[in-house]
Amino acid sequence: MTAFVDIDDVTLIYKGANGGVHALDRFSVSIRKGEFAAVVGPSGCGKSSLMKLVTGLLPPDFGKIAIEGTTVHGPVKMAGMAFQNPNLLPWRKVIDNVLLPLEIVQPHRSRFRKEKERYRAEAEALLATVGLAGFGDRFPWELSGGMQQRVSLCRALIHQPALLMLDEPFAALDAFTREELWCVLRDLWQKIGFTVILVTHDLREATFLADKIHMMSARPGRLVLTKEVPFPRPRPIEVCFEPAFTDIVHELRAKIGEVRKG
Amino acid sequence: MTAFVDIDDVTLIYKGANGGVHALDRFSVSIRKGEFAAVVGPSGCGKSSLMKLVTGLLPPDFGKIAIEGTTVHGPVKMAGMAFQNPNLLPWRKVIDNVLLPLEIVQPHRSRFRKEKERYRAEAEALLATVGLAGFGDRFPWELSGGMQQRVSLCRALIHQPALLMLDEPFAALDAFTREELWCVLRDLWQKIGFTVILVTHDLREATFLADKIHMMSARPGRLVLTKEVPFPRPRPIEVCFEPAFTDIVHELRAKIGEVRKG
Amino acid sequence: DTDVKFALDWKFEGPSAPYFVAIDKGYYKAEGLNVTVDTGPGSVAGIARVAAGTYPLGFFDINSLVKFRDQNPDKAVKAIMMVYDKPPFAIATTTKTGIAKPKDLEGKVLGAPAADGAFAQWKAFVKENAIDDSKVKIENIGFPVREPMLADGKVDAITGFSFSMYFNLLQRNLKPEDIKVMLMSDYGLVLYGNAIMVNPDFAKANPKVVEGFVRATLKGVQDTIKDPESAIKSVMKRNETADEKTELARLKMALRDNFVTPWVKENGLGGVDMTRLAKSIDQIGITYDFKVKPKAEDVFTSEFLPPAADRKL
Amino acid sequence: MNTHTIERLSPWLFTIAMFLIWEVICRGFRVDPFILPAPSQIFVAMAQYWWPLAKNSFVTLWTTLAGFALAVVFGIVLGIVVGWSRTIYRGLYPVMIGFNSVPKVAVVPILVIWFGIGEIPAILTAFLISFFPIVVNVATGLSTIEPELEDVLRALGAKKLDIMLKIGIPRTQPYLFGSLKVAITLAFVGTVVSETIAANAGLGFLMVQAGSNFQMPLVFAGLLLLAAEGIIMYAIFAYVESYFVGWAFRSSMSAGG
Amino acid sequence: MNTHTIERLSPWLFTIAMFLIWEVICRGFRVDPFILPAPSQIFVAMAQYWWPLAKNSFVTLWTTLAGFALAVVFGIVLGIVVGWSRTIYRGLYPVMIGFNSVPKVAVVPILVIWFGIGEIPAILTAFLISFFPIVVNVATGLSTIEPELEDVLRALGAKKLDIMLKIGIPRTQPYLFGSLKVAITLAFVGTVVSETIAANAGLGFLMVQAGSNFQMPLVFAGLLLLAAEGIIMYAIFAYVESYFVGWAFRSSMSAGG
Ligand SMILES: Nc1ncnc2c1ncn2[C@@H]1O[C@H](COP(=O)(O)OP(=O)(O)OP(=O)(O)O)[C@@H](O)[C@H]1O
Ligand SMILES: Nc1ncnc2c1ncn2[C@@H]1O[C@H](COP(=O)(O)OP(=O)(O)OP(=O)(O)O)[C@@H](O)[C@H]1O
Ligand SMILES: [Mg+2]
Ligand SMILES: [Mg+2]
Repeated sequence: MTAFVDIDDVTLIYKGANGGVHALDRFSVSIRKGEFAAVVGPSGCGKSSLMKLVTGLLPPDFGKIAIEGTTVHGPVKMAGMAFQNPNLLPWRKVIDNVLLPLEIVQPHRSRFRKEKERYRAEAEALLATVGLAGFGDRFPWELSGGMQQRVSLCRALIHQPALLMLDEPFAALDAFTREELWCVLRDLWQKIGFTVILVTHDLREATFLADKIHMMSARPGRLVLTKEVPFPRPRPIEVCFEPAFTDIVHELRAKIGEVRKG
Repeated sequence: MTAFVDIDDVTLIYKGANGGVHALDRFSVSIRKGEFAAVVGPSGCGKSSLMKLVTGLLPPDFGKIAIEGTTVHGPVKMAGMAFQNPNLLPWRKVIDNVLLPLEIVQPHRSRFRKEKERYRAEAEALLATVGLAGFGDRFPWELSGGMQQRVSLCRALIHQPALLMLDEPFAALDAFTREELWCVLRDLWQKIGFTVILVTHDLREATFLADKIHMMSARPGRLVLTKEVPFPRPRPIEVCFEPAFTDIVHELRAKIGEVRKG
Repeated sequence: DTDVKFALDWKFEGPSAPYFVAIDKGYYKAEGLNVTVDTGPGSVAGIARVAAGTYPLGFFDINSLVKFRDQNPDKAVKAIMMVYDKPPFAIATTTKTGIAKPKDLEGKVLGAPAADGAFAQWKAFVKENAIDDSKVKIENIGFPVREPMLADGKVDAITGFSFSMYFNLLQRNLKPEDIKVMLMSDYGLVLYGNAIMVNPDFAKANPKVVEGFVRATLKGVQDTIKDPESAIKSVMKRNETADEKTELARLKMALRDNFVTPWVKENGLGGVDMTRLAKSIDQIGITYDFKVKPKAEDVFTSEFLPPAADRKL
Repeated sequence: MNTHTIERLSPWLFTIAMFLIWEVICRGFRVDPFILPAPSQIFVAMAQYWWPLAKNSFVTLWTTLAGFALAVVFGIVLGIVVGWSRTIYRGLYPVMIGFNSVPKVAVVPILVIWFGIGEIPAILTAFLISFFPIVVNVATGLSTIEPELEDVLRALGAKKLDIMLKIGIPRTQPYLFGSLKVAITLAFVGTVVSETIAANAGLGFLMVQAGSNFQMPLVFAGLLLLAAEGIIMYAIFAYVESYFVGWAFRSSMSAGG
Repeated sequence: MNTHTIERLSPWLFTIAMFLIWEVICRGFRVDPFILPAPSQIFVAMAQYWWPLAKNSFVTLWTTLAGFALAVVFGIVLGIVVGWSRTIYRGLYPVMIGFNSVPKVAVVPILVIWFGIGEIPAILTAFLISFFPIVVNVATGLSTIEPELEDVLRALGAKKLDIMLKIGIPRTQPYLFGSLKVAITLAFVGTVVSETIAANAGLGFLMVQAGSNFQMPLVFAGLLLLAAEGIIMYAIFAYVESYFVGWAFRSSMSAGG
């Protein structure tokens, strides 16, 4: 089977007034359609940059990125992205922030006016699944950090994109809310079958959710390891307490420790 | 000994166009001088609001807050605060962002012009301790999320405030960088002896660093538990692997789980 | 009826009475014309409007027309009826400055708006009166500040239209006996004043209309001269903010100084003495460098005037 | 009297204070009424000539509003165009600056020749004089979009125009409203300038006529009415603004809300 | 020719294109030269009268710059004051709007009486006409400070003035520069208006004189020089701006940088 997302020997160098930053170095990964991939690595290694490369927000300096066989030149249309910062638009209410993709992406765009009510209901329902029922009519700056992050997650999901890019989507959440949302995400993925790339610092999160975990070295980010997660699907949350799970987490942890020093 | 920070029966209600939000409810905690206090609780329970109350950025609706015996009316001057968002000023280079408090807070303010070189060197050194050596001359938006958060931490520390308020300062960092910074913070605290209030979702972080852990209920935030951490000082990082440590973490975890549902 | 738009050089004031009289008494109507009168921003911009055809007919300074014709020889705008046989160009001063005759201006400060039609004749005035103009300090002061600066003594004399300056100074609480207005025509200037002008294309296409307009206007002038008191009513109807007493006095002053000169009493209204006109063009040459000096025939034609008998007072 | 009341009353207090100071200066320094009439004299003239003033004010108001409406539409569109392309920005800006450095009095005669005297040159002058501040603020707003917010839309495959309309314009709204305040004052100036040169009605016409008769209190009555019309328009904007851009005035220091 | 070259050349291309179109319109429609002279005629006049034009341009330039400098200082200070207090904001804004709705021609006579004719009224007129856009954008910038950024300074115990200077002004810089571009054009207009009424030098003086002799090409030569001076000032700002506010033009759509 051919790759859905094919990152092929990609190098990225940021130019800056004070010298360039070599962010990614000959990074290659390929992701199957419907796969749940996780990317882990030390802070500043180029994970967020990788996300921007895949969605076409940035062009690579070398190498190429292809989605469904077509090389990416400029922003792709099938992706939903939750950025590391919530980046909510302060002049829009929470619900309008969540609805934003529907105003842009076809076929919703042309229907949006007519079926506004239905879309609103959908958005409210989605907000409710992340524990934000009743917050739709507030402005983003009336929400706590973790709540904003959840809104941003809803915005990435609302149009059911074929490719879901999540950049540390649960970083600002407490352990329980986080685990709840793991399950929400797991169920959605199971139901709809989109392809997911998840950046995270939480190794348990990566291990619980992902099919494959890709580990990056410190800047410039190189691929140092790809770990297949063997647990069968659907995975209940209890899998986290199995020894095999803890072993994987510890193995990854040890590896990162190595990589950081090296 | 009297409390350094005395939060006495504080209630906070945000007024909004769509009804008020009851953020804190009769919350009381008192913190000794030189104490390291941690606050944990579910997302949206009012932790960030509590930080703003203590530094006087917000006035409570009921109850009162006193620092060193004086009731807080308006922003206090002795605090250093790292907000949940890095909130770096985009028109200032990283180093100038770090230097900002010195341009405001006395006695540095009046010395700033004259001793600019010395202060710059200090700031560079501080940046180096958080792993950002050489990034001083870049702009904040040239940094990754985790790097920005570290800059924000430096900004809170640079003027060696008597009261250090940290709102999830390590949320965007990978496990190793995080643990490294735990140690940096621990050593600084040990050396200078300021009072710290740390908001975090990471129970291991709270247990490793804090003298006391205060747990809040879901919104409206109430105090549900105060847990004294018994490990002696100075604590080596290895303390995290002791069974007693894990027990405390599990105990807290179980309690949060209860609280969230209730 | 033929619609005819007629442009004045300035606002609706006492001296614009003749046209309104002609309207109100139906003289234009009798010629089959439906005349509308518009205010204007001064002769310079106004002549351009007639030349461009925005207005077929207008009432402007013939001396400006001479310059316009010099700059635009192919635009054959012509005056067809002289109204101010003597121009209102004047120098005003107050008695306390001690200026009694033009020569006294030496050593004094003269305030003059750069765009002023009277100031445009300054050099001719200087020459005719043998003034040493290196001894006169000239300040460019705009219309709004002209009279106030004279009244405040910031300048010793000002140039402008006699019937504007005089009444503006009166308004500034100067007494009539304190104001001295020297009409340049009384001191050697042979220039003509304002005349009715026509767009050449319009004149060619509608000679009857132009003739009718002139005829009716002449009747308006005659009536105004006979009965200024009732003529002023026609102005007041159209300028709600004016003061009737002032406007009447202004009209009477214009009639005395500009409309009804000895030459007009003798030869009738509307016409010109072509030799004097030619001389006046020479006089303009003192103040202005001609490219190709227009001839008297280039700026005035009597072809639309009714016979002299109809133009008698 | 609490802060809120003071705030509500402050426009009136400032206005009254200004008139009082003006009156006192005029009387104290015996300022010549032909230079600067005292407010009391102006109000007398206003009462005396209320009808011509009212009539002409109305003409000025509607021509200004027509010109201003044109300026808003054109200014926003041009702002978007200028914000769109660096080439257009760099090419058009100097030309616009040059055009705006020229007093519009110079343009009115050209308009008069083409459109005759009356309302059309006034409307066009109001338009020509007032669109530039709008263009500048819209273009600035568009070119300072935070790339972080921009990326949110780009990641959805949004077109440039989408980004401009969904992010550029909303986030620059406070400045857009600011520029409208500047633009409306300029529009009034433009109308009046045109009316003084080429009109048979309007406050500009009335003021020149009064000025040429040296009825300075009446001239100043016209000026005050002009100011009043500007303020009324401002009040309307302020109302609309508070509705649209409340989100921007969150700061504790915000004076806008 | 790559994009960069096109960008660099675009101001020239646009200017040349404009002159060409102008020339073609004048010739094609046989526009009367006393209405709108063709550029070729204007350049002839410019060559012929280069010395008076140069001399008077210089006078206009320096008086404008003096007035503009006043306006910048005063505008920023007043912007801060207005941004400071809601009471002042609400009280002063209407008065300022009213004042700015009034054509400055009406103010010049007052200035002339108090300061005599010459440069001072010109400087003051330039100042009076141009400070308002600066005030508006500074005040808007201050009142839309994000509370999150404000809190960073408040948490340090910073005074309001600190917050204004360290956050308010820097973050509104792009708009401040925008307002300077609007203000400089107004300053030129102000100077010229004052010069036409009361000066013995300057482009305004020269243009009235030329106008009263029907030398329209010379009048337009003056207008073109005025435009050129405006553009030179703009070029200077654009340079300073790119140095100061590069941070704001990070967007891929940015036309400013
Ligand atoms: N816009 C930019 N301009 C210049 N350099 C940049 C830019 N964005 C990121 N970088 C640099 O690229 C490197 C990788 O950044 P990136 O944001 O991809 O890291 P990350 O892996 O997401 O880190 P974190 O976990 O802290 O979010 C960093 O060293 C950063 O300094
Ligand atoms: N400016 C505001 N206006 C109105 N409501 C607010 C505002 N800030 C916070 N709130 C509300 O107050 C509650 C507590 O917010 P707070 O930011 O203190 O939560 P938190 O404990 O820090 O959460 P998190 O862990 O997600 O950061 C939330 O429900 C939020 O909606
Ligand atoms: Mg990142
Ligand atoms: Mg928080």
